[in-house]
Amino acid sequence: MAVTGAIITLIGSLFLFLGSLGLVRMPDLYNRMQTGTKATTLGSILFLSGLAISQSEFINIDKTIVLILFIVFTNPISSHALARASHFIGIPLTEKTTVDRLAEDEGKE
Amino acid sequence: MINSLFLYSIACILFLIGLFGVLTRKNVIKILVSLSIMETAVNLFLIIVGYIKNGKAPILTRWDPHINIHTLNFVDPLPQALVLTAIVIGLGTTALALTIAIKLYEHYGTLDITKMGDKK
Amino acid sequence: MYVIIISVLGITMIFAAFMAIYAKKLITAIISLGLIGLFASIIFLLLAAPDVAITEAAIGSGLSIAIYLFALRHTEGQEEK
Amino acid sequence: MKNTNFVTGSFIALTLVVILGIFFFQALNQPAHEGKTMPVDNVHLEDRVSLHYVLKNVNEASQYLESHGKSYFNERDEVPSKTIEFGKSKNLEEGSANEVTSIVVNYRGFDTLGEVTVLFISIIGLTLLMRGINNKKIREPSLILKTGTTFLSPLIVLFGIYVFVHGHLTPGGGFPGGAIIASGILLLIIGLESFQFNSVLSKSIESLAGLAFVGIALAGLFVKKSFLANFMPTGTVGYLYSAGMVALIYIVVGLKVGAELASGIAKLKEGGKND
Repeated sequence: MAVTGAIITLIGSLFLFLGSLGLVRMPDLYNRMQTGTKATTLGSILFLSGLAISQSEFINIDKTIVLILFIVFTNPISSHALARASHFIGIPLTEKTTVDRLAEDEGKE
Repeated sequence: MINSLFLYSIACILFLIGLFGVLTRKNVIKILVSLSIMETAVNLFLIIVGYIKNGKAPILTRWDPHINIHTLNFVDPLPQALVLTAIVIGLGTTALALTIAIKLYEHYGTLDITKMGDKK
Repeated sequence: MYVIIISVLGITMIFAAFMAIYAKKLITAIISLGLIGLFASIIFLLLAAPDVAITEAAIGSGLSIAIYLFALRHTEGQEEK
Repeated sequence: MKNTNFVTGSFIALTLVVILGIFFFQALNQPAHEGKTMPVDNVHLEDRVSLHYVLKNVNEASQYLESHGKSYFNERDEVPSKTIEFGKSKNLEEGSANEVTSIVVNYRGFDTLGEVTVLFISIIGLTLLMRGINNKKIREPSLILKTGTTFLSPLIVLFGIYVFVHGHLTPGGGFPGGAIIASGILLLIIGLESFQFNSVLSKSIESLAGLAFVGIALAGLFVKKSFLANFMPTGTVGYLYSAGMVALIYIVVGLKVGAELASGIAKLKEGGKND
């Protein structure tokens, strides 16, 4: 039980490390935000569930499930709002970008 | 293990930075930001005063059913109770001060305190 | 372990305070203030004060920043010169 | 000319701040009165409030000290002790497992009444001063944000209610719960364009909660001959129905703080309408 939890926690921390690596490596704000959200969401979920498995006598499983659900719902919405706001105040995209749907939508209206 | 002088130093340096900001900045909102920094520093100082080495949070829990009071190591709850209310009051007073700043902007057309006396 | 975490957080708080005072844009100063509040709440948690940590996390990094931003919107984002 | 003024002013301010800092660090390094040093490493455990609290006989301990002519206990073994057990001890002076709650609401309940009043007055001043300032439009939020807001903000408000209902058992209480409720309503205000903040409802919740606080305090005056006295049975430590009046007052404080902060934020965002 403890070993399983430790392995899951280790995989979660690997995801968190990859997310923080992406913050340094990615070319512009939108790509950085994407790594910082996707990898971090998965990493936090694995981290929490690993903790709940290995420390099962101290940590309530129900509360962990509620926490995971809350992270799954809030994290993408907040990063979406941030990315949209930063697009509207004119933060530039990287030069490799080929398509920009949000600008097309705004142009139509 | 925590060096206490270091903990106190963080709070004191934050307080001094906030004081310097209040004395030198000209924008009203900058002055309010500096005041908020001072407020956080004072709260931090009060919490550090109540802390003891390897202390636990002052809440009785079900995982120590036989509390041996001679080994129990709670931190002091009194500063925590004071700070708990001080933070909420701080938000209320900050909101009031920001409203006064908005009113000043409506009246003078600027947020710079050195230019406020020029117009009437 | 706590020593390392608290020292990193404290030094970051001091740098953020300098940034809040010397920033050219007001919005940078306000976001630095939010950083100070968030890190202060983590330090409160490590100093065994969970009640204060919850309050500071909700107010110092959430509501306080919101009221500053609303006030900034009413004053049309006057920059410091 | 102006630039030199500014440089001189900041130089004077820097000198003042440095002198004050030297005083601070000198005060931190020197031992305080009675040989008690200030820092964390060397604390007299007997001086702490929590020791008296854990023994659950704050009044008896002070009477014991007075009868023996002392100011504080020299040895921990001298303290007249009553061992308490979570979930078993009954009819203590206080029934709440969270010490901070019992200090905020019971031992220093009068302070809390005053602080709630300060918050009330500052929000009244905000409402008065915001009169005549117009609302400014923000960009319409996207569909994802609207859907997420309608789904998430009731959950946040529910969590705030959980925090202040369980204030005497777990970390939290009326003040953090009220702040969490206000942040849930903040999410509604900025995430849903069609949301209209109901100021009449918030005012009535706030006033009724304030009246209930004073009413509970007056009930203590009539039953136990003391303002804000705990007049209800305290029950067993660690159960939801325990701590008597403490839980009731924290629920009232949570509602009041939540309504006040939410109305202040809504006023700051929307500006005062001429009502």
